Amino acid sequence: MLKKLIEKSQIKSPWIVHYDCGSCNGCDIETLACLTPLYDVERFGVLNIGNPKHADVLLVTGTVNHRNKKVLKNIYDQMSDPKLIIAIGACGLSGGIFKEAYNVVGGVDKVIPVDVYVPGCPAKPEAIIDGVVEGLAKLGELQQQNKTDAIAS
Amino acid sequence: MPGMIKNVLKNFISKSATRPYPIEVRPGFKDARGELTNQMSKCTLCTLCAKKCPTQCITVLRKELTWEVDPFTCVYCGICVDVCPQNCLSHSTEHKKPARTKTKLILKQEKPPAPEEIIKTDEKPVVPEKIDPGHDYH
Amino acid sequence: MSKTIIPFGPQHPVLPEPIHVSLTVEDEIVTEAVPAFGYVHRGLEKLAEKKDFNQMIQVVERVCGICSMIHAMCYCEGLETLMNVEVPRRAKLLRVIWSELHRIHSHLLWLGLYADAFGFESVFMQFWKIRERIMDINEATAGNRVIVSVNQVGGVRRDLSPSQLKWILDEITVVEKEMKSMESTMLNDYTVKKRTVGIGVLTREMAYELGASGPVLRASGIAQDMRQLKYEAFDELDFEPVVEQDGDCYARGVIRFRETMQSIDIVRQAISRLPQGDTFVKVKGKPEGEIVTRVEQPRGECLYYIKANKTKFLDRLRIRTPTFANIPPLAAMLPGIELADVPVVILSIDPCISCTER
Amino acid sequence: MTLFLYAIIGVILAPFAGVLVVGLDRILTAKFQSRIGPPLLQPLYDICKLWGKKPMIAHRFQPLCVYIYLAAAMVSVGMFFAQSDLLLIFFVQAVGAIFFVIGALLVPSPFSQAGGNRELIQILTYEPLIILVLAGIYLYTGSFKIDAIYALDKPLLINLPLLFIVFGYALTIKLKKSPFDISASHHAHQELVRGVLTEYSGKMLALIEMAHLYETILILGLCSLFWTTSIWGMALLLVITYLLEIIIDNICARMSFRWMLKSVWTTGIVLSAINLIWLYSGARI
Amino acid sequence: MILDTLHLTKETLREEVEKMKSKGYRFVTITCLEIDEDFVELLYHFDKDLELIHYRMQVAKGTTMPSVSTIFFAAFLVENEIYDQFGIKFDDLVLDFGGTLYLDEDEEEVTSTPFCRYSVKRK
Amino acid sequence: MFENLITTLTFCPLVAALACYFLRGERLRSALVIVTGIVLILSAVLLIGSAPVSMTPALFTSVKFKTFIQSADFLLLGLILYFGIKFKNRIIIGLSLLQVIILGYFEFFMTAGTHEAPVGIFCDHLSLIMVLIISIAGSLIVLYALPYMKNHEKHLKLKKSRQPRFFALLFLFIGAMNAMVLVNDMMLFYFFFEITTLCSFLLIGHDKTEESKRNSLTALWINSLGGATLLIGIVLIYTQLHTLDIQSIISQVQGKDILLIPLALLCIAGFTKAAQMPFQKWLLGAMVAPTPTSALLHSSTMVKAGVYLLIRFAPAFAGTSLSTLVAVCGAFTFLSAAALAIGQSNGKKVLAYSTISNLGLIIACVGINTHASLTAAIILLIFHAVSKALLFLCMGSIEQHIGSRDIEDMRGLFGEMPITALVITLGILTMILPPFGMLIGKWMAIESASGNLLVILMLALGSALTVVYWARWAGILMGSDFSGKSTPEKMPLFSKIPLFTLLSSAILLGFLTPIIYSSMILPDFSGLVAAPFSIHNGIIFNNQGSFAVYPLFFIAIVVFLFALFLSRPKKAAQQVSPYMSGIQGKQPGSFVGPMNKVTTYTQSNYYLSAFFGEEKLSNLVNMTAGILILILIGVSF
Ligand code: SF4
Ligand code: SF4
Ligand code: SF4
Ligand code: SF4
Ligand code: SF4
Ligand code: SF4
Ligand code: SF4
Ligand code: SF4
Repeated sequence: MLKKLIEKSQIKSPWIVHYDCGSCNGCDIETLACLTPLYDVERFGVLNIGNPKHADVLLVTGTVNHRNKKVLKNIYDQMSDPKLIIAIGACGLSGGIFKEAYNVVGGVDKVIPVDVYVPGCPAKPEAIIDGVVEGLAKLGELQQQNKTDAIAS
Repeated sequence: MPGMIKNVLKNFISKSATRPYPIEVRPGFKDARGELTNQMSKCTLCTLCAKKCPTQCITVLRKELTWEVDPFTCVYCGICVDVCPQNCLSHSTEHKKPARTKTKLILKQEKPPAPEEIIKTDEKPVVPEKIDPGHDYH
Repeated sequence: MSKTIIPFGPQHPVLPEPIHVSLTVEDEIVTEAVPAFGYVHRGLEKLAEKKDFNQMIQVVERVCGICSMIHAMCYCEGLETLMNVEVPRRAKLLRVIWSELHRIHSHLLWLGLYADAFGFESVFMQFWKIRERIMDINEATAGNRVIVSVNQVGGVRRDLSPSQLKWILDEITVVEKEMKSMESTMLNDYTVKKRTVGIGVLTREMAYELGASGPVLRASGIAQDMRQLKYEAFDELDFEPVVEQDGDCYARGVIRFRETMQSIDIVRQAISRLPQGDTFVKVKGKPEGEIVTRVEQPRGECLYYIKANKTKFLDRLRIRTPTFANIPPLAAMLPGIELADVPVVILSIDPCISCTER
Repeated sequence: MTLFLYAIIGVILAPFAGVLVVGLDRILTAKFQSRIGPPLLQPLYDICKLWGKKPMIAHRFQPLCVYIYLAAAMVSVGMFFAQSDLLLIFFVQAVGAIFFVIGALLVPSPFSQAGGNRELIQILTYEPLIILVLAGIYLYTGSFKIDAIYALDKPLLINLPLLFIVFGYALTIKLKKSPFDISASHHAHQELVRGVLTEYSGKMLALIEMAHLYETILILGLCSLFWTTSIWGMALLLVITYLLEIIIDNICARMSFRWMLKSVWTTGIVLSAINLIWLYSGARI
Repeated sequence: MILDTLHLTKETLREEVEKMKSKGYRFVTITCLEIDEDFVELLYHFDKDLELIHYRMQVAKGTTMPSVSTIFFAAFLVENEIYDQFGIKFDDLVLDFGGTLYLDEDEEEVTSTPFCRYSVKRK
Repeated sequence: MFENLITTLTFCPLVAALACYFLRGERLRSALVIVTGIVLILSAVLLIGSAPVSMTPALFTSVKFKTFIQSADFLLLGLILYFGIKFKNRIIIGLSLLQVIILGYFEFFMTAGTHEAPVGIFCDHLSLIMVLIISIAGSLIVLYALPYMKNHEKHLKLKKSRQPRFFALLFLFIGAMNAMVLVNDMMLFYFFFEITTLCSFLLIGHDKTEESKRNSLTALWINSLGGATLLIGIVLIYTQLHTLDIQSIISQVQGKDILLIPLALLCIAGFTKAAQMPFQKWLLGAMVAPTPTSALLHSSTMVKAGVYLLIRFAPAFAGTSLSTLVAVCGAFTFLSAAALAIGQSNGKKVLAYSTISNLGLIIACVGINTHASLTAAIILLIFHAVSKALLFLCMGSIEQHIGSRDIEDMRGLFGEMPITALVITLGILTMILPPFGMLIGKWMAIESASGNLLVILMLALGSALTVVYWARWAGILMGSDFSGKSTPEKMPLFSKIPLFTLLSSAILLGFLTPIIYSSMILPDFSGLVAAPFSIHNGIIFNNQGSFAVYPLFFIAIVVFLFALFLSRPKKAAQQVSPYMSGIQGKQPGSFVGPMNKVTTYTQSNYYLSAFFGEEKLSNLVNMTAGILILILIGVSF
């Protein structure tokens, strides 16, 4: 019973931490806009918690560069499982328009595994919401899979 | 503080401004630069779009008769749409949906259009007028 | 002895952007603040060697997503001068409209973040709610909420239809009304004043010498605004720089609040003067020579240095953004304030690190 | 024995009541900000979710501190329902508050340390006020026991109006609401990240949230003592007080701890002194 | 179109900048551009009442320049940036990031002067 | 039996003192110290069976004894005068001369053999409690001093050991204290009072540094002031009542307003000894002395002499305005010392201020002067002595180990000295948390003070301040290296025994509070209509409220064990380094700062010097306290 409740809660209470790798602010502000009245992601239990130790979902915007890749890795390491990584915007997915710049490593997936890619430049708040929803769906599927795995073994 | 009380109470009694997004989807603006598509029947594979694209996310392979775009690198700037001599590129008014893996959109051309056809198509592709920009969405 | 070192950033909830400040505090009073950069540096000036000057428009738009349009405008203006292109009047006024809309949304965004810096969440929500109207205008008129991408060398890529213009007028009237309802909170609220008045004071002399720009400079009593250079269509628009005297965070807040109202007015003026005509001219050839162009962005003066060599790639593109100029004043303001005021002071220069580091 | 039973029932029901109160709080806050807000049971989901996270510990003794914090909060709620001595309840609750701080101070993290220090200053700010309120209750009823309050035939509020305001200060601090969300804010966007809470994660954070629910109930329980003569009066008082708290939360900026210490102490002490002198003088309504 | 510029040398730099300061000008920024394999050009921009004055000087790559950040504090950021990007070092910087303003010196990272086509090693 | 015990308790230390001074073998001295300590503890415990008793030993009635005391009195004053002259301190010279004159006049002209000999020894439960505290805590501290002083002298690199003098003084002091709380003759009381003054002077100056010399002189003049006021008070009382018998003075004085002035003077004498504001300076200065001195003289025992004096005479001024003012003065000291403690990062100073503060609380209780508040005072007296002695000893060990007294340097002490860190943390918790004894006392104090606006205001503020400076200290002690690992700690046996005995008594005695109350405190209140508190099932209660000692202890133990069990190190739990805004260095707890420099975690507590800074606040406090003292004298006229 408790386990079921916990699993349900994991889907209903995604706390996010947002890290701006090297975004031009476009995706950044759109991510912030998700929290504001018109989009109000708190409807899904989302809280912008700001601290990787408390967060379940890491939203990354912008390109990864040589300095912030360590920061990104650190943040990732400080989040406890289960966690979701959502890369936002063309920059976060592949480096976008900056992918040829000398200090750009590329997308977020060059450094940490990414669960959901949200395209756009910038990604619209709607797209970011879609991304979070998609991530939660993935989490749900994983839970399901774990269960069947457990039964099988 | 009193100034804010008025705002806060007004918010409290009026309907909240939230657009309940995934439940109720607002139609996109007419000119919104959403997902990029190509009407392949018109495309001549001239590669102009690929040349002008600032992110080099379009690849045109004339031998294989394919036109592909990487929607996860595209910045939806609309340059390709502007430059395409065939007007076969267009943005949908909806944003490209998030995905768990990055995949390219590869479109294959059945047969190259005949040269005379190319000359005929000089009007813009018809995009359904979804919304009137004068409408207030709040 | 009683010293605490606080690593402030790059991942820190009050910082919308990654910058790091090592704060040494004693009893929460900052005694030393050393900034560190490089967390968003991409090296995009260098991209001018890989992308042609037209494609660079898309790049400079992404120096910062908040005033992307103004970056591109500044860049295009420079190239147009180099290439001796006379931009149609309508295009100039359209540029003004879009750029002032950018200023409005940028200031609204800032007012919200600023309120959040001193923990006034509902004000944050309120301003961002108001801001969405401008975002809708952007999307409806230019196709994207943030990176509007309307500039091209020789004019603008989009036109505004009469019905759109009417809609814009209606919308900004609503914005104006809603701004007015926030006026007493932002300008007179006891708690807001307690958190901002006398905090992070930059005297007139300091502001001038440290090279502050934009609202930071004007809040210290210096009436300097690049729009006085009368670029684009500003030669025919009524415009007076907004000035405050106190040089503290409160003054900077007031400046931006009043500038928002002013921009609404400028948009109205521009719409009323909008002539019929083309929105762009066809541009042939390649640029050559060097030029410095300056425009006023929401955060202050932005300077572009362009050197072209008659190829499609620019020789050198250098962008000096307003935040780049406002970082030294910030570094001078931090020591001596309380830790709780650090976010307020940092936000008060409206830092835009992505443009600082490019 | 019945008292003991009350205590047990109280301890079991309190977190559920707390979930509803906090959930409602979040919805109302959202309403005030023109948003829709989370589901009512969101605090429950949050706690369960945190409980299911993989454990991560920043310091070996932190869990100990958290368990003691929770236990102290539970015991104080139990004692409240058992109608025990108010001062003692307050002391027991303070045990939790202190261990909460100690837990934060254990970890060599500047944020949690600074948060811990700020939390201490908050304790420093509200403790005297609560003691003064309790002294006022004593002066009026002649006892520190809760049952003495229930024995009254007039609500406390009538003779302790200023002390109720003073209690409001303590309430706001305890509920971590603006302008006093100084040591740890429920919303991020604070210079100390999450302040005292920064280094707690997963299960530990879940337990702290639980303890916070208990504390919320305790502090609302204390609030309810100001109107004990009728259940409706009590309910009305609670609703109005809490609604006011939410509104204040939404119309105030966060203040600095120096301002808090100075202004709350001065106004708090002046208000309570006036009310206490009134009580000493023997004048009663 | 070429900018109107005043000439400057490494030796006269500080003196000239002091003069500008006393005339009430303020420092705007420095622009550095690569000329060829061996030289870069430094442009010092000053402003007074919306009017810009530019100073131009050519220096050899790898030169150490006197810093003007002691005269105009605001210059420290751009001087550090130029060291990162072009390898021109500035003496007596008020806040010297030592070439790590944007770039790290970790082995895998950019240690050369990324803004020079003919890059030199930063010292 | 009783007489033997009394003799042992007073003379045995005296003999030991002499022996220590003259025996120069270290082993021998250690053995002597241990034996004396055990004897003292045993006799004090045995004394429980005999009290209460009042009697006059044969010795006291002899003329020789009287002459001896007289001459010893003058000798003492002469010594003080000598030190005054030697160090050219005018105040000390003046005060000692004043005392010589008054004493001379009193002995040779006023009394000159006329008055009847008072009952010599009076040992009620209060005296018994004092004897127990002095003998047990005192002996433990002396035992602790054995390894401590050895180390101390090693650090100082002394050529010639000065330990004989040190231990001699300690024992002399213990003997004098024991005698002081047992005698019933005011002049004898005065005599022993002065011995403690002199002892403390010598002990503070023990290390012979400039600072210690200066501070010892401060202690001497302030305590001489106390001696002088005490003497004047005695003389004034005598002129009215013609007796020196303390018990009869108390019973005669009750309700007579004329005698308020001498009582006020006694109170001031008590204030100086208890280092109440504005006389706190000497106690703070005393912290330069080796830790056992500070522990013995200035926290758990000597300062209690002042408090004892006040509690003893409390019934004499019950219900007067003097009493109220004593309460206000005490409460003020409680508040201001606590505020000053917040601004301190010097651990010993924090301890000193906390001592002053707690004594203020006790004195506030005395001033409130109801049976309930006196109960509170005595309970606080007991538990403060135990916990404070413990804290001081721990502090000493820490200081010797890390070479600093600064709280900030004790960050992560657990990693280096796990046992000491644990003990001192528990010690701190016994000071501030229920259900331990101090909190029971505080609870009683606040409940009984609620009737006095000014006092309750100050108590409320002070008690919050107290929590702050203790809690933050406790917090950083247990922090350690990130893994929470620690290196095992070696501790000499004679450091361990006192530490653990004190710790377990601090906890156990708290549990036994109901019993202590009913068997040791209640009997002293004779002729009561109703007892201040009743006890039922280990719950202390009265009409006002209740403190469930046993249940709370039970819950505390269960919770603690359960929490300990739940929080046992688990393998599954991942150790993570602290949050550093995303830019951790390789070393946990460090971050990569500007210029790529790795900055390690640096943190300090808030001392809020703007509010609680010593320089700023001290003047204000001293002035206010001075005015309060003047008012106190004023209302007594
Ligand atoms: S293409 Fe899109 S993602 Fe890439 S840099 Fe440009 S805006 Fe960013
Ligand atoms: S994707 Fe586009 S909008 Fe988003 S950060 Fe990159 S450039 Fe900016
Ligand atoms: S269609 Fe035009 S642009 Fe395309 S390849 Fe042919 S000539 Fe070139
Ligand atoms: S951007 Fe790429 S595709 Fe376009 S012209 Fe340049 S190289 Fe060719
Ligand atoms: S929209 Fe822009 S980025 Fe996307 S494919 Fe077209 S030109 Fe390239
Ligand atoms: S420019 Fe148009 S026609 Fe040419 S390849 Fe691109 S889509 Fe096809
Ligand atoms: S200053 Fe910042 S916000 Fe403004 S244009 Fe530059 S980058 Fe964008
Ligand atoms: S500081 Fe710059 S990036 Fe951050 S929100 Fe403001 S404009 Fe955007």
